[in-house]
Amino acid sequence: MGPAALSLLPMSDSPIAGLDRTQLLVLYHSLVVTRAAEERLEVLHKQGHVTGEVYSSLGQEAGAVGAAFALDRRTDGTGDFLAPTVRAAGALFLFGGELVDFFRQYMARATGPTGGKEASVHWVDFQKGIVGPVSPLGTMLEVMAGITLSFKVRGEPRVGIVFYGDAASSTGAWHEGLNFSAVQRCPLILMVEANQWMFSTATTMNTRVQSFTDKAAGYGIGSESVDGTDIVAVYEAVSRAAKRARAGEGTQMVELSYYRRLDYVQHDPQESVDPDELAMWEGRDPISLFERRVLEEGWAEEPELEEIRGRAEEDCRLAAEQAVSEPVPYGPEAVKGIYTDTVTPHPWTRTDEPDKRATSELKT
Amino acid sequence: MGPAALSLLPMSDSPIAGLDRTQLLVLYHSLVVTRAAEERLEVLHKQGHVTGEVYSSLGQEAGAVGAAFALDRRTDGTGDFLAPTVRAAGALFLFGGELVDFFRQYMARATGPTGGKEASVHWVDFQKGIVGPVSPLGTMLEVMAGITLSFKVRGEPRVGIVFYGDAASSTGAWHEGLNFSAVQRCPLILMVEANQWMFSTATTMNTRVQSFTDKAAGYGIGSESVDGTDIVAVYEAVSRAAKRARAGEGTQMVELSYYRRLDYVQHDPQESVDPDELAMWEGRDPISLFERRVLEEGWAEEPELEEIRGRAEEDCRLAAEQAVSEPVPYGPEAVKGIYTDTVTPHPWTRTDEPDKRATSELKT
Amino acid sequence: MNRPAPEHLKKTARGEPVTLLEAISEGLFEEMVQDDRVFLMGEDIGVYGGAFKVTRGFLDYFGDLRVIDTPIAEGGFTGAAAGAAHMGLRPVVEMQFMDFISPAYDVLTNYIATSLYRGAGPMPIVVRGPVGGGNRGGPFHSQNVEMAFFHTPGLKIVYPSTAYDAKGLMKAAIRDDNPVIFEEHKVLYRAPALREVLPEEDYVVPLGEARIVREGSDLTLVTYGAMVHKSVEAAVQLEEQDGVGVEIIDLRTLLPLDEDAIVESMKRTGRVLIVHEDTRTGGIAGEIAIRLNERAFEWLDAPILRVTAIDSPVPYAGSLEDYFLPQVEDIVTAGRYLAAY
Amino acid sequence: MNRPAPEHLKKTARGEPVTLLEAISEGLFEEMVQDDRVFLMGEDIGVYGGAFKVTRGFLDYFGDLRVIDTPIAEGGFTGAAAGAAHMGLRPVVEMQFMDFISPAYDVLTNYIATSLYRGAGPMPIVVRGPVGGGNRGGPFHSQNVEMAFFHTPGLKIVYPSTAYDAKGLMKAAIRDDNPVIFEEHKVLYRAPALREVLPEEDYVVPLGEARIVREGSDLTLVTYGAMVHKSVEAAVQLEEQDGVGVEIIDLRTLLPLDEDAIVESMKRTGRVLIVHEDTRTGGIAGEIAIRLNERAFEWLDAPILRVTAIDSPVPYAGSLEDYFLPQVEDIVTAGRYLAAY
Ligand SMILES: Cc1ncc(C[n+]2csc(CCOP(=O)(O)OP(=O)(O)O)c2C)c(N)n1
Ligand SMILES: Cc1ncc(C[n+]2csc(CCOP(=O)(O)OP(=O)(O)O)c2C)c(N)n1
Ligand SMILES: [Mg+2]
Ligand SMILES: [Mg+2]
Repeated sequence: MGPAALSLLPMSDSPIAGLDRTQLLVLYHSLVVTRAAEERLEVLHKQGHVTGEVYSSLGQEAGAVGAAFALDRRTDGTGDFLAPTVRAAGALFLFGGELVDFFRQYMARATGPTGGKEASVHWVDFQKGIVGPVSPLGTMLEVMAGITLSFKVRGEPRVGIVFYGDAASSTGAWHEGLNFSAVQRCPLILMVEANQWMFSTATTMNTRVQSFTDKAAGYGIGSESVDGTDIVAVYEAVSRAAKRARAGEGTQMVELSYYRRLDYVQHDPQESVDPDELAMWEGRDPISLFERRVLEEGWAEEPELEEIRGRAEEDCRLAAEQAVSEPVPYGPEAVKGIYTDTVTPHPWTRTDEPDKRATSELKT
Repeated sequence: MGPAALSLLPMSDSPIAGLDRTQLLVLYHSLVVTRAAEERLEVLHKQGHVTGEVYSSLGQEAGAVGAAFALDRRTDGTGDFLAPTVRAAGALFLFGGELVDFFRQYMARATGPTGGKEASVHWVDFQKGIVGPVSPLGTMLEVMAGITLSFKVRGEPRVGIVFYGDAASSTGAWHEGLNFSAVQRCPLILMVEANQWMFSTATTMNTRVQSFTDKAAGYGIGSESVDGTDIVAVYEAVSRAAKRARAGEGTQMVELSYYRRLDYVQHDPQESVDPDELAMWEGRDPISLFERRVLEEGWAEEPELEEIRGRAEEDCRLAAEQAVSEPVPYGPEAVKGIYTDTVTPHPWTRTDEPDKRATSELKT
Repeated sequence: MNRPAPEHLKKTARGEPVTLLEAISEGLFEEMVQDDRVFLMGEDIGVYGGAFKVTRGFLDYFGDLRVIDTPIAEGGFTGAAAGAAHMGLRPVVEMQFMDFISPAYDVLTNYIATSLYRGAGPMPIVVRGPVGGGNRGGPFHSQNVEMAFFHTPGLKIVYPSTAYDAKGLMKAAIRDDNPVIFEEHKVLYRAPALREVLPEEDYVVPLGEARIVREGSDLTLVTYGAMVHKSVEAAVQLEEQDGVGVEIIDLRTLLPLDEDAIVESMKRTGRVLIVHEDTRTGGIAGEIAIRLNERAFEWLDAPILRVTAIDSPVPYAGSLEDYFLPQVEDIVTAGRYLAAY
Repeated sequence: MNRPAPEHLKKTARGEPVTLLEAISEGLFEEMVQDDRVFLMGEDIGVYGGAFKVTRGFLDYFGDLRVIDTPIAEGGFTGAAAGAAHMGLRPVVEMQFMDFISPAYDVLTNYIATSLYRGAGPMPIVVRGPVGGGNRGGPFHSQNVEMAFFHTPGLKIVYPSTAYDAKGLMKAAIRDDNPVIFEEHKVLYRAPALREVLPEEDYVVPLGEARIVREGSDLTLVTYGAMVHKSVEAAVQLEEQDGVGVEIIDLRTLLPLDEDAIVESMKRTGRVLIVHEDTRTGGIAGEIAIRLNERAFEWLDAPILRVTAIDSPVPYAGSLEDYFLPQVEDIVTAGRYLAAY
């Protein structure tokens, strides 16, 4: 997925955050591929291909991408670990999550990583360091505390990163997981996606703090708040947090301050949103902002970015097409994978024979 | 229980925290009655009268007593509300909890407020504003949030106070209850009994904060930390917190900074305690400190305090004696009070008749 | 509070049919109008009207002291409901999806269910929300939660299958002094076939009483919730194709269980099939089976059998979920087998 | 790790008898020595050795990376166990009292039990702790928790009744790749009558296999945990006073249930009594009853009956608790009734 063809232009000599041109273009690519994938998802949804709801990270892409880019991503099971949310698909892609798997998941394809048993970004690939979440909010903080506890116990210089929305902070699991992690000094970074919304209600109905860094103090952990629309700032903040965590300074929090521009699920009506506020945030679109900077500072020229965008869209189109063409799972697969050893029986009524167990040995 | 006979001495003219002599002597009485009751409990335990464990608030009495004294205690169901812990028996007594009920509870007497169904300070008297806790830690913050929510909803100028040990702060229930209360601006005061111990482990295994006021900021609530061995300071701090809560400023936290001088249950061996530290805290015994101040400032003279102590001990002895003499519940009471309407059947096997339901109408 | 009710909550008053969802909304609304101790808490129930819009319009009508948008803290606000109930209020708590009741498992089983027993008084709380599969919701938006609570003395559990019952049971649940878990099946919420005209006057459906959905003399089929409708379909097939008369009992209240209704029917038919959408092992079928053993073993002419979901999480893909859930054909197969036994 | 084991954990090595508690300690200790992926988490398990001292001496021996004193956060550290299990560790988590597993209900049922199904891999976790009544612990220190989890596919549940089984089942549970809830009855922990000399060599008691405690041809009594011993007492009385031969099955593992063992015995006796300490409605007796209906109805000569605790919270007073709990006389009464049926 890396923009290999783009290494033609000369590098600028004032690097942004120490990143070279290739890296900056990877960032750009990751941003646009995220947006393209989610737009493609919306199309698939309208076409009736998607099984359930679809979610969008419109306006939040820089948070996920910038954060993931700051970590040590590997595919051999020895790198950093990521627990994304539905609004951190960009991080998932950077960690090696395949576009086609993304679409397969939303369309419950047999070929997807969960074989249709689970949805959306809820999938796992430990080789790549991906730990998809479950729906109950907060749980992944507990789980990632345990994953990073294992890094600590084994003395490995790895870190974990877990994303959660701002409203998820009100759950007991969030608190227990974060506090456990803090006390055990687990090398875990919590990204608070402070997008100012819960589902339909403002996050102010969930918490009285203005900044989640006010919560960090209560756990005795390091924290900083960053403009979540500025991918470079996010990258730098998470780099710092990762450095601290890797150095044994324990759990860290980075607050991504931004705004949820679409509703909770993409196609919900946006009833309670102030149009002016929304317009303000549209003006701070993370992709446009980064684009402008890259162009202004001479890291790339518009046709080149255009090409990256075109390619991202094409990749998404192709991946979606492939996923669409693939089969849904075969019903009886439903009984598989409940225990590692014990076999779950198929319902006897499906065989259209009488219950073998009830009749095979009728008393004589 | 008030020290009626003590109004003979002239009042000093430099009041402590605005309290008059009678009030100061009520405070003193409450402190010593708490200690006497717990010492009596220990005797009962050694004599084999107590059903389960006994708990002590030795060294923490001033926290419970000073806090409760700052509130509006009534017996007609219109006053402030208290959810104590086992280490806040002093508050329970001030709210009108009877000594004899305290002993009945620990000895599972039929005559006690729960009729032997529950233990220790786990009892309820809504007229007096007493809401005894359940064992799972944290729950009472949720419950008291709801109780004080009702005060807010009805526009009543009442507050609630809930005690919890420092280690209980790591539970999800603590977080969810406190955050709910904070967001809803419930008139609730959380007393953190920061006695530096969990059960056998130091509270530092439960949290990385030095002061729980660091946590308060994460809930956007008012807070202060107070020397929990100084009853006057506690009284003043809780008075301020109650005033804020009553004025609509929402949830408040008061941290009682002190030390658990006995082990988790009174008769546990104190393995992990530093003797020097313990000695230091013994030197800061809240009763001795208050005694000294009352004497030095001329509020009372030693024989008078002696009399109060004697009386407290005698009251405890008599109450314990009464409770000891009373019956334990009749076994079949066990099936009562599970639903308000549905009756739980007695086990058919107890009647030594065959199961009526299985046989009374044998198919013919 | 003399303002007119919002238009969408006056269908019954206008003599129009309502869906099961609308029946629940009306039930809630009427109880709130009649008794100002009743109030609502839950996530997104105010401005938004709840994930399924059950409380649409309530915030405007009753204000934010009686329709409280809570933080995401199922344990916290359920515990707060307990506190409010202590003070004489009658909270109705919405779980956005009933799957998310699990963080409230502690406070429900340990605090709320034991309150009366501990001498802390009655707990007039309703915890309600959408349950059930068939909607492609996946493992965390499709669960049935009855068996998480069926083993907890002190709780009641209600699970309506019709609009009439849903409204009447909701009113009964709110008026009950015991804590009630109220399960609302998502697939039934707006099912057109369930639309019916409800009585204009106030009525309740008492808790603890099952309903005979249809009579039959060959087989007693005990079920509840969405499975009532699949069972009726199966019964029609069995009658038409096999001449088997299936008596269907809709439990309506799962706890306390209407043992008498089941025993009486079973004494007439001698055969019992239990159908539940919930997973198999540890499902309610077991309790029914042993109660029948205890009370009417002599009348049993065939084994007590069950048709249920598979013992697994609820899968997301439609193909898997359909295989996972009990289907009409399963009920027919089992019914046929029992009738021939 | 070649240091000698602490003296109190070498009783079996010395050929001395051990209590059920000591058997568990030895099992844990040996597994930790043999497999350095095994580690412990829980409240006060380190310095203090746990509320019941099951892990006394472990912290000194294994260090604080393998014996972790946790904050009071049952959900948090159980969830952390899941994360550690993802990374190949094998956590054993102690609940100080099993009653306090309820804050972990969410993560256990939704995350841990579904992990394999969701494609997130196996979950080799043991959650263990003291359960059961008879100790005057009151409503929150006396619960049996099996039925909170029996309905959750993906979990296993173990409940030993003897020192031999406790050690062998603990080792099997730790080696199992599925999450196991391991219940340890407080009254059995140090019961002198349960002290026994265990084999010196390594052994496991496989999960999912019941044990015939005693044979008998008139009645099959299915039970587990502390009730095994009350049942044996009752069986002796029934044999001596009534000449009734009671076959006792100790389930040992509740989930998965050893259906075959029950069915086979029942086919010989034709009569089944289930005895469980846990409360009645929704207890395991129901599931056993319906499985027997499904598999061996024709062999039933009498109703399947049960002796259980009352449907209530566990009361504190001894007099109430004794009435609440199933007693030997209850088992005798029910056994006598069934034998005469
Ligand atoms: C324990 C729990 N309760 C309720 C829900 C339902 N729910 C899913 S997302 C959501 C809102 C989340 O808001 P936030 O955490 O801010 O994330 P955002 O959607 O803004 O990214 C809710 C209430 C849930 N998933 N888990
Ligand atoms: C949820 C829960 N887990 C575990 C326990 C067992 N437990 C009872 S008290 C206690 C220690 C409490 O420490 P702290 O809150 O500091 O109170 P203290 O005893 O110091 O007053 C523990 C672990 C419990 N009651 N509830
Ligand atoms: Mg948000
Ligand atoms: Mg403490």
